[in-house]
Amino acid sequence: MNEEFLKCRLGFIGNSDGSAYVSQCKTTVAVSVVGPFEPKSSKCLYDRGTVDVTFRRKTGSITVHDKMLEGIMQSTCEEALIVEQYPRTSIAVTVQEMQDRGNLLATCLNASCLALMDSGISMHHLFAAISCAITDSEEIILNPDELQINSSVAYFTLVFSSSESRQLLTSHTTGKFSHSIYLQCMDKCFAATREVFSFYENMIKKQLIYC
Amino acid sequence: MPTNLYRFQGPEGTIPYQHYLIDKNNTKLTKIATALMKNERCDGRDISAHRNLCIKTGIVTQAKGSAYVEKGHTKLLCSVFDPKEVPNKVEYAKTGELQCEFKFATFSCRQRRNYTRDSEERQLCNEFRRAIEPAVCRGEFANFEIQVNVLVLENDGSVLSTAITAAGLALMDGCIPMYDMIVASSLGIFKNTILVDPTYDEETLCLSWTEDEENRGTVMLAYMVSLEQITEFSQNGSMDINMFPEYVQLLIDQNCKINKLVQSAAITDVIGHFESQTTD
Amino acid sequence: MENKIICVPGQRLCQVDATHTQGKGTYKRQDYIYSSVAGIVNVDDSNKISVIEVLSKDKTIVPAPGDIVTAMVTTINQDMCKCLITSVCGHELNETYRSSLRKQDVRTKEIDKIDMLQCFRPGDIILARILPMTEAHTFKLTTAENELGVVIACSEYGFPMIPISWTEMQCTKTNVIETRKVAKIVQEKKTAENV
Amino acid sequence: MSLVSLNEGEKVYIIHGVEENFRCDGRSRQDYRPLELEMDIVSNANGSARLRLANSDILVCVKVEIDTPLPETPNDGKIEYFVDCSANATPTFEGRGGEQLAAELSRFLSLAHCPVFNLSKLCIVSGQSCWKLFVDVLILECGGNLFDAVSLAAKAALCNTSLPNIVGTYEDGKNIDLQISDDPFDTKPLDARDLPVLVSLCKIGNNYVADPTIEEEICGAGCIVISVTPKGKVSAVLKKGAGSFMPDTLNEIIMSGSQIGVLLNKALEETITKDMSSNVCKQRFGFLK
Amino acid sequence: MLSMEFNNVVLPSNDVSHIILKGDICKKNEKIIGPGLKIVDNKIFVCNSGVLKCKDEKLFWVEYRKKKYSPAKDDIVIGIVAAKTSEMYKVDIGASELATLPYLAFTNATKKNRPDIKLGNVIAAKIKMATPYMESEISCVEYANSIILGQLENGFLITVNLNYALQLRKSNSKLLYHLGQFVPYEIVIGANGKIWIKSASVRTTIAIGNVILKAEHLKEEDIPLLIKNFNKSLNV
Amino acid sequence: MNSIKLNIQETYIKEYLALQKRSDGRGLTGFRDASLNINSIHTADGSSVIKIGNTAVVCGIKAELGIPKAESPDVGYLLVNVELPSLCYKKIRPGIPCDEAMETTSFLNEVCNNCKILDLQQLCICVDKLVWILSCDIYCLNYDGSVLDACFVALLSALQTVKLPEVKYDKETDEINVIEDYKFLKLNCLPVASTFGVFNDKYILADPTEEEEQLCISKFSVVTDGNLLFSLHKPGGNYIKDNQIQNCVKYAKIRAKTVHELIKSVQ
Repeated sequence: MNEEFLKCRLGFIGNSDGSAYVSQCKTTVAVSVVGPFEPKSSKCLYDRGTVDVTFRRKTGSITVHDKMLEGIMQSTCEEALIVEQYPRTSIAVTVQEMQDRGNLLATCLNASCLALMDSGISMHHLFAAISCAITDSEEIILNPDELQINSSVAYFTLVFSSSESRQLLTSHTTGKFSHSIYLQCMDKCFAATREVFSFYENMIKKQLIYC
Repeated sequence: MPTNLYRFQGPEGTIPYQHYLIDKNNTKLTKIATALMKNERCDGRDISAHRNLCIKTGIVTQAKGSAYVEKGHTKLLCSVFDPKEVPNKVEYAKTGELQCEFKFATFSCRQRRNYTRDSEERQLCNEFRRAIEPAVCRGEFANFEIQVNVLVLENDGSVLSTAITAAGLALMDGCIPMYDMIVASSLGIFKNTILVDPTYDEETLCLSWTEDEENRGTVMLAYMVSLEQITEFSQNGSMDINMFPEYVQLLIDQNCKINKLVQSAAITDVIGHFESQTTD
Repeated sequence: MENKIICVPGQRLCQVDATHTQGKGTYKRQDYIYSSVAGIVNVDDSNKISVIEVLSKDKTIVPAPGDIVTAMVTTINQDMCKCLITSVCGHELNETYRSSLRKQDVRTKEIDKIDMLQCFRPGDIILARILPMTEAHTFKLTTAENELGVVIACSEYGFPMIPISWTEMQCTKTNVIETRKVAKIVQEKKTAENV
Repeated sequence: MSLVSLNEGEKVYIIHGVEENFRCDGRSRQDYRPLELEMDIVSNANGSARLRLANSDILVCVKVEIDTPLPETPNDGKIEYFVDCSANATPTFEGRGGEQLAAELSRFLSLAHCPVFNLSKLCIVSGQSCWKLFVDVLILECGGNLFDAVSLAAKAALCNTSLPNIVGTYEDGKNIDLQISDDPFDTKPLDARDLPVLVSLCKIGNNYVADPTIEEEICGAGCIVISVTPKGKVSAVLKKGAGSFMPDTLNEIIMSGSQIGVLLNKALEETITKDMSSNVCKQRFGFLK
Repeated sequence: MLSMEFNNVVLPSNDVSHIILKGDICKKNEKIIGPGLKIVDNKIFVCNSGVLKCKDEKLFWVEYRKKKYSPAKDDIVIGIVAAKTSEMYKVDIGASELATLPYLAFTNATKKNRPDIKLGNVIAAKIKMATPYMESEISCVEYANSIILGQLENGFLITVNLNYALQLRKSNSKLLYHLGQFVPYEIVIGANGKIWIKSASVRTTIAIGNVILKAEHLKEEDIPLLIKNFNKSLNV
Repeated sequence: MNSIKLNIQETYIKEYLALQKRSDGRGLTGFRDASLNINSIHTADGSSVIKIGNTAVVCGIKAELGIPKAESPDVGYLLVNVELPSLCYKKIRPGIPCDEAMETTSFLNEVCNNCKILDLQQLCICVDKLVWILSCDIYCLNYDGSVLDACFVALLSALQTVKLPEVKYDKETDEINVIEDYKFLKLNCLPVASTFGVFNDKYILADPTEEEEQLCISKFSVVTDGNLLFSLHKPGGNYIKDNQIQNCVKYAKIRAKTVHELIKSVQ
């Protein structure tokens, strides 16, 4: 994992409270965080804040499948935030796809995490998503490109938290696979997330120079 | 493929393969028609007999009350929920509202139905609501609404009357206060012959256009037996005015029969509940 | 079980007269009492007038003016607090109903000096009485009685508190004292009279 | 359905009036309010009619198109009803307010017409092409009793409709090309004299009234709409409102409704015939008069 | 994994108990935990990404970038009147909810002598009460030594990052001092990131606003150049 | 977390989980009994009703003819949609499908594609002209937890009952002929989903009821045919520990076998 692979700009959307522009390989997404703000009374919970993730395709319309991705992002983000600190409020996260060349879900999740960090909203933990593909010969490719995904027999997106112990937050898989190869992928992806977290740290360092 | 935000949808302009077996269907209808002229029905029933009624209450455990009713091949499920606040309401109302939804499952009819509500569902929903509204003590939950939902799993004729009977049972199962039990039944009239509880094919026959002056069509009546009140009456077809008293009387008699079945189901329910309570 | 009368909705139970009156699960129509739910007929003879009622497996109850309800405080501001009614007269509801409690209905004395934050906090469970309906369509509550007010509350740190006076509650873990409009716990006998 | 709201006193007044067989506007229980009908009012439609029943104002246009029949009914044409509640008619139709009423009206109109209207008259070539009629109903003003008014207007418009003549067919394998006559007057009238009209009877107190006004509709416990053909046959019955009926009352209402219906049909028939025959010297009023 | 010390970057879920407590658990009560840190089961965790700071071995907090203001008692804030009710104004101070400002919370205000502030007007106020349970309350009652609170008229309002606003409020801010050397102006910096500026002419006011916005991302040594350019633009 | 919810959770642990029991008498890893009924809906071309505990789901399949997609002219359509109508659960309002319905729909379609449940080529009648469109609609009748599991069983058993007639398509005349020679569909595999509720880092509940789902901090679904895995789905929520995953997979594989037997038993 290096700067070549993950690129990020923080706080580029002036009107939002936090934003991140992330490109991973060639897949690019923009995430903005607004809030906490006062929501409609129907969404208002007395003891915690609500998190609302909206996923937008560049074409504007989204499909049933995108709705599932949106759900995954929402519950992953919600779990990471200390929502109890923001009662009766809502936090809106908008994920805009700019270019999709594979690993979309992982990029979206990492970008959301960076945008949430930028917004200064209190978090329990950070999260990092890693995708990996398994070839016919049972080879594991981390962060595969579009071609490798299409020719793979299985393809996973795994999300781990930044806690020192191994905590799997989200798992999304496609294709057929055996249990043992899944465990191998978990090990590899978990190791890879540590690099993502150090990338996060570097981003914050850069950002704070001006502070 | 048209992108639909909510569901996976196929191409437009699909045709059910049964259309290419239309001749077979027509022969079947002709057969039923000729049999009916001899007062014989395709399922072996007497023309004045109901199909078997199978009642199960309380099967939707997540709802306040529910009833599953099977009448021949017609199968449907009705559930009711607790009174809740009417969204976006400003004024206070002295009577509660019934919020009804009448939905056919996509596979419930000969032709695949759409997900969105069509005009038939709307019409049935209106009639359905009007039929059960007089039976519910709406003053007891003023300013609130009770949701009554019907899902038709299979349509083999007399859907509306079966749905109303099911709603009566579901409301009772949910212990929603009611002035009376509500039951409904329907008739099909084909060439002056009166058919009790018509099937889908018989309904099609009764409503198909003919030149002659003979009576034909369908009649549906919802009735509160103890209070002797008709809550909903609808008719379609071409009928002589003088026949109406006969139809109405026949439907009332049928409703009394169904009411007995419904009542015994209700009583079994109550006994079952209180017995299980005493053994606890 | 054998000697009990089972009824279904719409069944005529008896005539209304000086000695018979309608109870729960029934309605009156043209001098007769009819059942409105399916259940077992029960005649309550404990008073001079026998009350005819029907015991059913479940009840359909909605809050009504005059009822004592349990509600949870959701939001507060200087003028009032918003609550969700969760049970009516001891009967737990499946649905919650919105209601509001205005500043002037918190207590009877020193209304000018009331600070809502000193009386309620979001998440508190209160006992309150429903006021008569006005044009507004949500329920208005009052706690202006000794027996009404906060019954269950958690302290700032999230631990349950117990009442120590009419205006104060103490955290069971941290011993922090917070102010509330506390409901006076009444004896069983007294509640029976109230209801 | 309307902004009109009555207090208890006003309701009692109306109910007592009905009991006396003397309604607020001086009618007896069975009387209709004055009707005005004008046909062929929209020149670019195949048939049209405008009807005023006291304050209710209805405009109906019929247009025809060539379509392919449904595979299950190769010999039948198609007819489609569409009701539009203009927001001008009553403020409650604003936005989506009129949608439910419009849907109910169009649905019931098609139900009432369907058993009587012979769709095979609209067939051109079996299984290949047929006429499709679009009956567009526009409610311009709502003054109560819309069902009756709409049905009268729709029947008049359909009677006024004429189908263009087909002068030739050109066959190429399985495709058929139809040649429609260029002459706009080379048409054949559509026979719609058998169509039913709707009669609404509103139950008020222990009596029932024909042609209820908005105020009477509010007082009523329920309303029965009966579709009656000129021959006195009933083609559809619908109940409106939340009330319930005793069996005898229901029978009585249906009986008297059918009698009113026959008379109404006759009156309409006469008006239509007069209108058609006096084609030459007919005085046109149009929308402004 | 991460070497954690003071003035180093920390991330949420980092356990910093060992650096703060230094193994001395009994002294826990002497330490004061500030924003960005939380205690769970006797351990101290980070909950915002930023730099861990410490003062006098007693106060600990995480310094992080933030744009959304969360009210804290006694902060001076600048707000815009958004609504009026029978007893109070509702003021937008950039927090998640509107703050309330009672009519009586003005110096010399009585029930009869109400302040006359219109919707959309800008006011400076002090946070009187901030709680997570309800809307925060602000007050314009002036105390001894306090700055002038109340309506701010004929000025210009800009919004900056919270951290930057805090930095400007430090009395040693060179930028504001240097600006004052060239042109006289009034400035009120709210803790909520809103800055109100007023000077003799609209032109200078806007110019000052722009300089302040531009200076956010500049290093200390570049500021003289910026001021120079500012002076030029004024004299055109 | 909500103090009331926390309270209920604690009581639940004390009263049941600590004794390795659940409120309905099951063990922690016990699944509810399932009953299956097929071909009960005569208007559908294939149908099944499954009850797992109180959760009831019905699946009906309608076969229609249509034109294939231009980019894949030789495959038919398999469209799976899950409906959670307002009648099955009080928290669902009538109107457009709720988020959960869409998420379940999307997940089902994804797994069907992953494991190639059906060779879509067998649905082709004439390349680029005519294919079968199988619309599988799954209606939940009673929402009492683990609806996803029920949807899978309903879909599989309904697909197995579908019989398609032979269709002849004449390219010259565009004429379609249906010959009443019905044939069953060929299924490639039988994926079975097992949902687990992660109660906390100590307890995992197999096949949670609605009440238990409310108490759990996250859900975890394993789709397997008893041998290979088709999906390990965890849509966010609180974390799951490694050994918990392993246990879930183990129980899911056993569950898959019993479900296979159930499906076999009704045919």
